[in-house]
Amino acid sequence: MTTPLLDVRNLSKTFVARRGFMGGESAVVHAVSDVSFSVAAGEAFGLVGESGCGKSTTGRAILRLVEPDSGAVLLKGEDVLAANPRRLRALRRRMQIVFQDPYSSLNPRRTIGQTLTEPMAVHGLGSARKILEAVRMVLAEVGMPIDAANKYPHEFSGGQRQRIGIARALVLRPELIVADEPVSALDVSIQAQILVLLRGLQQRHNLSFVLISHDLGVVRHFCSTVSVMYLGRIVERGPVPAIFDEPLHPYTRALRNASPVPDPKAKVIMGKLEGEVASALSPPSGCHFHPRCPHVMEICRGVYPSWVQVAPDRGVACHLYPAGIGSTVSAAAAPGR
Amino acid sequence: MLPYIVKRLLVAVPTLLAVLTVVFFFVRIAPGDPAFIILGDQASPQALAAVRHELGLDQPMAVQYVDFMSTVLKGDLGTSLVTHRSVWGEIANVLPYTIELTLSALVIGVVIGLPLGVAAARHRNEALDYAARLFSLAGLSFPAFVSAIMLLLAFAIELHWFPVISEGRPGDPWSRVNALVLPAVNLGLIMVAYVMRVTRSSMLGVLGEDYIRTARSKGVPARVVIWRHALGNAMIPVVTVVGLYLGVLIGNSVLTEIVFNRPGLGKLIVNSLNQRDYTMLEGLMVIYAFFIVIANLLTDLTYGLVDPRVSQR
Amino acid sequence: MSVIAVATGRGAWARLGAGIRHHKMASFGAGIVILMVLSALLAPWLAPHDPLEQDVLLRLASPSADFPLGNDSFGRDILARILWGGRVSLYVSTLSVLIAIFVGGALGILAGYIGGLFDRVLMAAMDVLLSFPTLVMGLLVVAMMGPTVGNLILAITLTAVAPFARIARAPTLTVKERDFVEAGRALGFSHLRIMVVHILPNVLDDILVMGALWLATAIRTEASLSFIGLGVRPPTASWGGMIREGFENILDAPWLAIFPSIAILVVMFGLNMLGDGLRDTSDPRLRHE
Amino acid sequence: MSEAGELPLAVDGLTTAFRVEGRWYDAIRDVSFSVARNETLALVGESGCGKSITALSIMGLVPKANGRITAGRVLLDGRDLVPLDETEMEKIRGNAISMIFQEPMTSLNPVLPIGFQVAEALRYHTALTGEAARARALALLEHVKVPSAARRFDDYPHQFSGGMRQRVMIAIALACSPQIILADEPTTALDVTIQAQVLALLAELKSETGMAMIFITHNLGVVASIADRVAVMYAGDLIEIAPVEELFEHPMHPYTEALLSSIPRVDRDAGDLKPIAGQVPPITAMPSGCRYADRCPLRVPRCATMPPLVGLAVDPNHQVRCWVRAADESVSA
Repeated sequence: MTTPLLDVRNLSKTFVARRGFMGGESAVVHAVSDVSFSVAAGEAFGLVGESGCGKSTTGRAILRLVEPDSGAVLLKGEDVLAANPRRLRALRRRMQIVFQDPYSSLNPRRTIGQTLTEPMAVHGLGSARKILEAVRMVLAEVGMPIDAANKYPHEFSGGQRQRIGIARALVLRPELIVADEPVSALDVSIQAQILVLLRGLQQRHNLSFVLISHDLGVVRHFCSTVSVMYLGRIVERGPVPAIFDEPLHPYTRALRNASPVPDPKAKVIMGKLEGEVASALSPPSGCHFHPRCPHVMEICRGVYPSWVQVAPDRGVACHLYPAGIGSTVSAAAAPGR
Repeated sequence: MLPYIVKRLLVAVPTLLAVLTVVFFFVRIAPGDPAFIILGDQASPQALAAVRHELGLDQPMAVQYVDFMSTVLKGDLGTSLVTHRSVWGEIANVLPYTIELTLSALVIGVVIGLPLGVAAARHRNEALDYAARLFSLAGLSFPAFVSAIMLLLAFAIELHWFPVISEGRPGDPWSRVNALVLPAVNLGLIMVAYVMRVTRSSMLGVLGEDYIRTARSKGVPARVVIWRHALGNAMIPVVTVVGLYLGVLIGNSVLTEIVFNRPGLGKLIVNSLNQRDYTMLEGLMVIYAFFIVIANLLTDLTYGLVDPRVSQR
Repeated sequence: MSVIAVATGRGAWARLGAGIRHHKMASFGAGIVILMVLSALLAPWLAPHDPLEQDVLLRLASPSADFPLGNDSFGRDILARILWGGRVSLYVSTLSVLIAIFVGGALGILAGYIGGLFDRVLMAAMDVLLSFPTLVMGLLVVAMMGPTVGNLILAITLTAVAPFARIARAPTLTVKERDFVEAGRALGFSHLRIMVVHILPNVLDDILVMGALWLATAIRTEASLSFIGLGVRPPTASWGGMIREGFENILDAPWLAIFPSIAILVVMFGLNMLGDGLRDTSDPRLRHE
Repeated sequence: MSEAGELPLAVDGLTTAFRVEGRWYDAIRDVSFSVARNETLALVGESGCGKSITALSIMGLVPKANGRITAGRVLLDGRDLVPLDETEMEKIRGNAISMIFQEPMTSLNPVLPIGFQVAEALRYHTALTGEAARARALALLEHVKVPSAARRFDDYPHQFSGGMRQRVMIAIALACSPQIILADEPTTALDVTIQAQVLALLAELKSETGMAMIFITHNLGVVASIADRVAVMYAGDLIEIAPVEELFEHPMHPYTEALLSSIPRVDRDAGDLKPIAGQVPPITAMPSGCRYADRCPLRVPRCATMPPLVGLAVDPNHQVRCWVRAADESVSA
């Protein structure tokens, strides 16, 4: 098997939530626990879940914007987490991030031109003329006029700013882009524009994406493989149509049923899933989902289900799927595809 | 609320210790030999050494430090180098004057400034608002001694409404109140300006918040929206500013006491400075810092009262 | 010439300048401040007499054609002394505020950006500094170290560092949470670059507004110290010292105290109007009047 | 149009203007619709289309400093609310009409206990006071399924999750059994599983009480789930209004049509999304005619004048504001 572009192995990150000034009591939040997946070159991988499930922390940990506690992130076999500052700088040219909020993602005090030239200048990528040419190209690529370079972020709409944010991520010509809810702050018609833009870039440059989203529709449209996260852990992973058409994990099913579809004949199955997402400060024992699960069994309360590979490209962590269905493998060793 | 109070108290202790440490070193790194200053330049070396010994200045710094901290923490501020009376006794004599002055200024500031700020915010960009803003600009601009001189000139010297020396006669409560009026008004008006401006801007911010719209959408009368829903939230920055302003208030009280020739910590500190009364200065700094630490503590506790998010974490 | 090449950063100064011009109160305040600066700088040419020249015959003389603001108890020209006194005020306050902006601003940004223990220790130290009333601290420094201009500057700077550290730290905390800072890290920018190029310009507005207001506070502190008798040494003219002298003769010659008081008030109003106006124009909540 | 006295709420020709840099611009113009008892009308459109301004205009909560209703009527049981003064509106708000807002995190007062905030609505509109108001408020919180409501009655908003806060908001809105509830993006800030719960709760409460609901949202999936009828807005104009199934099956306005085909759907394989090119014009530069004309593939010269909202021949309940489409299908243009 060839090395995947990105290989995430057993990634874990805990935060210590301090309370009060001197830090009296402190509590540990398991933001990400034992997360593993891999992304091939040119693949769009989706990470889906509700707020607080750890999907954003996972995305940031890949880029080492937060330092994970344990695990490994391999970019074409090179460990990002072990890289020294010099190597890390070099690695960062190869992976970039696009943010959700087009307003906070651009420095209001810098022109678009400054924002786009700065990364290249810092990495010493060529002469002023070369940099200029690159900026011109990247602006054209995201569908912005060249005179945008002279303007400030506040002169643009949310959709245009998102294009500029994408241009900034592209300017170093990365191989991987982590897109953290890239369209959820935008209007429906603008969402579609940005998704079409991203799809075009992916195909043109054979870019890999880790797309983080709470919107199943966006993931289904953009991704080929998806992992579903709940309270810091991946509960199900597989190819896109299959996961949404025949979800295995009760949580995936609930998420799918609750996701509204623009068709009055397919109404949201409302209110079936009782209770709220538990606090990551005190996740329920056993399977974190068991207090809300319609199929809860005795074992679910005590034991976290192990990862079950139900098909070569599909796995789930749920006691409903005993190890007999597929070949049980550890999450770490599970191949991404 | 109780754990919050305990926590804040525990935080105040190290601050106080650090403040005492600063006081100790501050007085000791200043150039000039206290013994020299006390005895004058004609003094014999033996006499100087005797005084140094008496003051403990011949001890190593660490010993002096431990000595200083332990006596101060026992509540003993030492004896004045000049009058040879107890520092605490001297301070206690004039302390009530300063306390009644600053407290009445605080009351004037809050009682007038708060409603004025609310009214200015409600009537934004109307005549009342402009008048209030002009007043607050004036309050910010007047150095306390300039306004004090003007008040003195107008109401004591020209109109004879109030005494020129604001001490009051002992055993005559009315004369003491009469003597307090001008100095308190002087400090109070400046305080009004600060409280008014922060209340106004804080109210303007709060009035745009979603929960104000919620209150209006459920038909709560405008008056109640302002005083219960808006002011409750607008108080948070007001408390901060009042707390921070106490340092300025104490400084202004020094100037006010000088102009009105009023007994108090201000006159005491100026006299001690002129006489190089080091132990007295140390004592005064300890008392001032102690007040500010207490004031900060009260500010924090007020936060807890005003904002449930602070006390119930 | 490419459009990108000519793209220049619209600096905080230009932005504030535009804000001032569009704000009546701010431009009025700025006008007063400019006049004050000019009159102080040009004092040697503007003053009709030597500020130190004594004339016993003119002792406490009331205003006259030759001495439009009268004479003090040594017969010196009050107008000349006010003009020269402005130089001292301006010099002491500007220098101390600039140092405080530099030191306090840097500490505040560092504390906010680094966070954690460093932040807590630094801010606790600032709290200790703030535990001494501003004027009392100034009094002590000057009294202990001696009333020189250098010590005056030191005293005022010491009182201003902690407030500037606080004012710089607060917006740093919000700005560093914004995605463009994270984007900078993802792009491999150094922490220094992020602080100087990306955070500083976004907190500079707050610092400059505070700077204008603190300039007023510094002038007031300097005048207060002089009034108490701990300012620049006589016979050098200072507004606070002149008022002190006027206060001693308040019954005989009230103008002695009144004219320098007016000078201080005009400057105070000017600076506070400028600072308030700047705050209005830089606070997005108040911008849309 | 709707001249029915029985209709709890009818909006007729409503136009609200906002001041931008000293000049007044129509943020919504000539908006007309009505809503019947036990009916949910969804008001749908993208940000800036005027759906929230419509709601605030109905509530009389347009900020006076820079906004005003310049034309039209808001009829509550036949009584026009537009000319009423603040004191009279206070009696109606939270009583006959109440509103739920988008942001559960900021819409509750952080320094007041939630129980108090629920009881407050009762205090000003009913004779209930003290213990009775408290008991009723507690019953309301239990009704909207706030778990252990009695114990949490005196808790503060920051101690609740977003979903729970939105339930508290719903309890406040329901307190005085309003005839109409205006829900402005009530589930947008919530996670989908919580959104489903809140939608279920709203639907249940509506059928229980028979109140009318105006549900404002940008999410067509939510519309499909909860609405009986749908009104689509674009740039301040109401451009199409139809029963929910009719609208999704036969969208008539080119904008509605384009919007429906630009949604990435979870129930279908990735087809090609068809984004709408261009952007909504800014409020300061609105065309005087059809405001969608710039982005519309069907544009004809006549679009430079504002089209009327007309019913279609096939279904008089389906109205559209488009010269091209209405001419094809309408009874009379």
